[in-house]
Amino acid sequence: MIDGIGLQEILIVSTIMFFLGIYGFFTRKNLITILMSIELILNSVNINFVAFNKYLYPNLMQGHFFSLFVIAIAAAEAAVAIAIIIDLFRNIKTIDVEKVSSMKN
Amino acid sequence: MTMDFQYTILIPILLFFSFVYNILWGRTRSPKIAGLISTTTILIAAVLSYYTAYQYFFNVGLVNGSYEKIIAFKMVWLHFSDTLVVDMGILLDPISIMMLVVVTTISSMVHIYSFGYMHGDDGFARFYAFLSLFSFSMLGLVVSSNIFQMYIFWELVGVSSFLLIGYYYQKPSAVAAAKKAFIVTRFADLGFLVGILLISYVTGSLDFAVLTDPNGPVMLQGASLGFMGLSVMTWALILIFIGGAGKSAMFPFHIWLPDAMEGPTPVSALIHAATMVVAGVYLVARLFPLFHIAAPNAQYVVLAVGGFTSLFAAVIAITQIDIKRVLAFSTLSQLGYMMAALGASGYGAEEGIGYTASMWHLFTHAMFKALLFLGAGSIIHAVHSNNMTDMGGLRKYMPITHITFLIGTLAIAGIPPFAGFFSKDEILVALHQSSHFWYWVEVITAGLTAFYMFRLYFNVFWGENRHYHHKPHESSLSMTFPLMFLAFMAIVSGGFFMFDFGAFISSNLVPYDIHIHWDIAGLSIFVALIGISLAAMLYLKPSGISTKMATALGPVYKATYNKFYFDEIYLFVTHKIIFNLIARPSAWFDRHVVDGFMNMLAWITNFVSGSIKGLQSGQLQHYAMSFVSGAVALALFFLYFMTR
Amino acid sequence: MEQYVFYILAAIILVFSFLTVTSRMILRAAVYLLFVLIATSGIYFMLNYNFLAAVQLTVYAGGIAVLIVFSVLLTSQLNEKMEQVSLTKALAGGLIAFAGALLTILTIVQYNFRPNGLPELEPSPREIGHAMLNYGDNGYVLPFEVISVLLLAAMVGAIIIAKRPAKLLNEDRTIIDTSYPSDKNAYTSRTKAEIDSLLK
Amino acid sequence: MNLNSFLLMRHELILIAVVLLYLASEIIGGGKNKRFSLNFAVVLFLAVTIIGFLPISTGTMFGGMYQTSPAIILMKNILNAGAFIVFLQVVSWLKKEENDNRIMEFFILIVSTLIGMNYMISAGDFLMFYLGLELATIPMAALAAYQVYNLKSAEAGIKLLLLAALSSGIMLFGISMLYGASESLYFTDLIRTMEMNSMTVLALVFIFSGLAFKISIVPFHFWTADVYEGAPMSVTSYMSVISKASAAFVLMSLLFTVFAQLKEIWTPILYITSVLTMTLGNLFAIRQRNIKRFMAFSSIAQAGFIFLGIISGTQMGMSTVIYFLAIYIFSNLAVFGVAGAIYNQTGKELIDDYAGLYKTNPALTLVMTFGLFSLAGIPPIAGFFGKFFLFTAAMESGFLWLTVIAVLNTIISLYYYLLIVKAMYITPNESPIAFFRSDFYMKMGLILATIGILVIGFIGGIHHYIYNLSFGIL
Repeated sequence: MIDGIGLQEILIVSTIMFFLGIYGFFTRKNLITILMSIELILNSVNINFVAFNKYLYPNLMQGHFFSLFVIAIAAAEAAVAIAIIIDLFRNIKTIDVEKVSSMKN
Repeated sequence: MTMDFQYTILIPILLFFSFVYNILWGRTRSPKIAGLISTTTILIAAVLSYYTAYQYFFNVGLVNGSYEKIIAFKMVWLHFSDTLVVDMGILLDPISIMMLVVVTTISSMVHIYSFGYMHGDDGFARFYAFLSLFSFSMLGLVVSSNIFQMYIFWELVGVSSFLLIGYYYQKPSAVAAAKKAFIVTRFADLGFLVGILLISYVTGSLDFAVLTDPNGPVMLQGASLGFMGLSVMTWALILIFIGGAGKSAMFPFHIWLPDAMEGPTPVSALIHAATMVVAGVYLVARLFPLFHIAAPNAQYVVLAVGGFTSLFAAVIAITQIDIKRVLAFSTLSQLGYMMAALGASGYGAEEGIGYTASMWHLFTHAMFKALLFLGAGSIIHAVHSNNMTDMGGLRKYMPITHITFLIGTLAIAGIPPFAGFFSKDEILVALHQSSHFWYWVEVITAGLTAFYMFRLYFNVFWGENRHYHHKPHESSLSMTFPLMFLAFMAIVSGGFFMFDFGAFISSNLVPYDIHIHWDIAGLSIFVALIGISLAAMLYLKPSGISTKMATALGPVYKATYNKFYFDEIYLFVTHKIIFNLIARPSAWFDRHVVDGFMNMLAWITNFVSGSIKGLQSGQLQHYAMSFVSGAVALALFFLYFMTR
Repeated sequence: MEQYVFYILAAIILVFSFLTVTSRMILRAAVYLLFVLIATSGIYFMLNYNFLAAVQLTVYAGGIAVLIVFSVLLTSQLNEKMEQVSLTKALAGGLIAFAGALLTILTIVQYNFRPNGLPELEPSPREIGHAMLNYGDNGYVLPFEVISVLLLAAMVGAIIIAKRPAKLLNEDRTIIDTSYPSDKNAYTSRTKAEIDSLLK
Repeated sequence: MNLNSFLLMRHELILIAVVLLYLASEIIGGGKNKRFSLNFAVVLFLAVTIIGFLPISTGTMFGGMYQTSPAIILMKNILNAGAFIVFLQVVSWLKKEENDNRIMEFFILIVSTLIGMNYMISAGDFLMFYLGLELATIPMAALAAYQVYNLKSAEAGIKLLLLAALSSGIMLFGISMLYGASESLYFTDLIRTMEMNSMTVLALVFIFSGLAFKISIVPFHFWTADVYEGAPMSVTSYMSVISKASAAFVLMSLLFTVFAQLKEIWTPILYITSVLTMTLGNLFAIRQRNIKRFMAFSSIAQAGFIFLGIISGTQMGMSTVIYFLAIYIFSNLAVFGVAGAIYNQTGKELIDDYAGLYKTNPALTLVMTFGLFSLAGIPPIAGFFGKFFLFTAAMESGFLWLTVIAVLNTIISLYYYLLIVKAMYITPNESPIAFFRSDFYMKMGLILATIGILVIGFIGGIHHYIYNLSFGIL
């Protein structure tokens, strides 16, 4: 627990961060920056888990471990995503998300 | 006394094996063998059916004054829930046995006939395989012990009909017709399906034995639940009737039947005249107690749709020149009669005369309409054309076809002592009892029927002589034998043996006597004769033959010919008014509005589909926005509107 | 004292998160992200989850952020600014995100969380290691195994994408098509034809 | 914990062993011998599928993190069988020169996703559930991007990966709220402590949208068409059946266990999304020219039907969902098998290209027709029975209007399925796809799918068998 800081304050920070990430996902032009937005989203979820664990149910470490695994998955996701992005870049010389739209309707 | 009827399972099974054999190995053997196998199996099935009928009606006979419903075979098939179980079984009762006889008889004749008609065709084995499949499904349908089993066979019948209509798959029109038949009946079948769902929902059973028990609890269930002013049971039955209307080509689902004439003619005789199209009538008859007791409103719908279809189709038939299409519309009209009779019938031995009449007409109609179609096939085979305008004077070349066709025509026109007279008379009696409006509609239809059928007859066999490329000749024995047999049936299945259907088939399984009502019969004969004379005047060309014909037809023709001095007025009335003002517009309406409606539905769907394509923009971020806003909207809705 | 540290960390997180998703210089955005991740690990430290904070620093800040920076270097001109976001997109996206945030925050603020009040389990490396290899209640050996499969699969996946087909190995630059996607038909048909010729 | 109880996890363990064997064979053989690799992969997987059907006991392990029940095992076996058919159908494509040197990787990835799905189905807590879900998703994105020489493939991969990451991010947020509101992540605890309040409703909505994404429920479905179109044919086929079926199953069991207390919330959610999904899926399907895209929307529409069974909330409804999924898998595999065979042979994947196919390749046409008819729900093919049971289930629970809407939608769907049938049989074509012979594996794949379609419906016992499996849910 952090002295003088309630659970809700941490949660508000993480929620804002989460939706900033979502906003970034909506608006960024570049696939890599979209990937960054996803990292923000996952990071905020981690804060949620950790805070709940610490403030509400400190006798077990469920939230703590969940965050640990989310970090590992974020790494795996980022690796594959960057592989695909680079492949895309090699093929079409751009990673502008709006141009990656050859399939529609 | 109980009899063991288990052997009846063989009737459909045999045909199924014949189908499997022909579809797998038929092509590799000589086509003759394929045909022989199919024909043999259907003949065995026919013999078994006759034996069953004999056993059922004469050996088992009446128990406590009525016929029993016998479950000859039964196995559990599907479990819907712990209580609702669907069987696969065989139900024997008077109407299912009658249908067994009808289907196997007509099917045997068609099998034999096809030997000649389809001779030399590439797909001979395929054709017989499909015929076997069709007979199998149709027999499975008529013996179904529950409505779900019936639905499955119902659809199988639809599939085999699809295959047979589209048999000439090289012909685009044939394939289009097959597709149309398939879609339209599927459309109607969805109604059937929802009806079944509702029935199972309301009654918790799908068994015919339970559903049609007039004293059972089912009759009262669903009456309390209402929906838009009608009870749920009424809705269920109306929806089921929509399914029946689709198969039996009632207005407005009739549009597929005339097009279905693209199939080979024996197929038209079997499927689109005698067996499959009566499935709808059979379905209503199967559920008759339910219609009559639990949902009178639904029964009135049956009457109205049947009555209207019979008139509507008869009017259109006047304008057709393709002989198969004339027969197709006449089939519609006759099916309308059967439906109307069911709609008008009461429940009970004497009151249920409409029920008996409908089944009787189904029986006789199967005989004479198959005869007419096979005759038409024989003609087409000889002339190589479907058009009346290409024919004329054929009586000299094809005597057997001519005589048998005449018998069929007289039977459908309702002239005694041919079969159609008796059954149609009973239908009119039933209508007279229940509704005068529909009675008069059907009387007029009877006149129209006589008119257009004789128009066809005169045009083909009399009229002016054409010059044919090949001299038409009588068909081979394999084709004429079925004609003769069916002509015989068309004579005797009515009243010749003085057996009456009431002794076998009645709405509550209790036999009773049918009398001919000469007051009503007299009127219908008179109307029919008017129709015939009119046809004779217009189409029997005055070339010496007409005088012979006039003497042959006797005083009625003379009277009409002499009394109506004003020929011109007469022609004006018929041609200008009936043709141009009623018949042609009806035909136009049929082709453009009813058909068009179906097309419009497709068009609207397409249009809507096209107008929303922008949603799928290919933009990753739009997808994400839709995703998140969907989630947020759901959350918002359920947090602030649902729970408060 | 701790309170103020937290506020500072929170401010860093929020400001740099905002900058990460708005900065038009891509490398800068990556660096801002790095700050956010480091500040988050600061919060973990404050909560006394030292192991997690360390993982956050090494895997997240050290691994993923660096990976991102490398990919940025590979794919972008560094002095180039990204295009301005179109106003409609920014508005629509902002609105949706704002609505979502508002909704969630309201729910969180109104909700009455109930701590179970049990004594805290010391999140020492020893405890963590014990839980990681425990197969009973609150043991994490199974997820640990699954994540190893996942990492293996991700590795294979990344390799398979990075690895050009044998025939294309030396000529991979030749199938680059700059007309994508404005001339869609051209790109599909031409590429196919080119690949066919390459494969022969 | 002894070895016996460890073997409860047999399905997953075998699959992991298979991955390792694939990897070993790749390392030892260097992937040089193409024929050996393919035969090895397929035969090994056949063994896996068969072993899966051997009797096995059920229970929970790892302190409740892992659980099996007869229904779960059945579902795993269905998935195995479906995956096996995909394997059979993929061989002829992998044989192509363009895939040299990367055959085993394909199998490794696809089996990894299968492991993920199995764990997801068997999960007893949200951590395992989430890991399973990701294991089923991340390699899938790599598979979608597998054809690196095809530009659409990379686009499909990145769209899938990023959107899946977003969806799992949102789902994770939901899971974290659930954790905050109910103390535990174990399902058994959650069932006990779950109560309806704003936090859990929010969590439900977020978790639901994450899974709805996998099942392609409107409005979470947009990725489907693009990814299906861009991914290689076999991957699309795998995604459309195995991925979707497992996610649907998991959604169902989650709703009935963890969220059972929130039934009055999720019932309307399912109602709304189901109607939207059926209708929009159908409307979009009509205008598609590409077979993969077409099947994407068709599978979206089918997903809407699955909800009918879930929403009914009865044992009948739930057993029918499994039944329907099995039929759906076989039907889709029949269609995709034929489309894949044609694509491998000619590179064509537009519906217009299929015109006149009946004249040149009647057998393929027939299989395709069966598949499409089954999807359209035309009796007596299996698909009809699936739909019929779903309708009955919904009807019996009183969802009259939903059933009516569903029936109306089957009419629309009938129309567009017949468009393809029409193209194959009727539409004249001067240069139809020439006759060709498929290889042994492809033939087996198509035959198995066809048998599935024709047999599952007619053998009434199958549905009853599923019905009688104890769910541990009701």
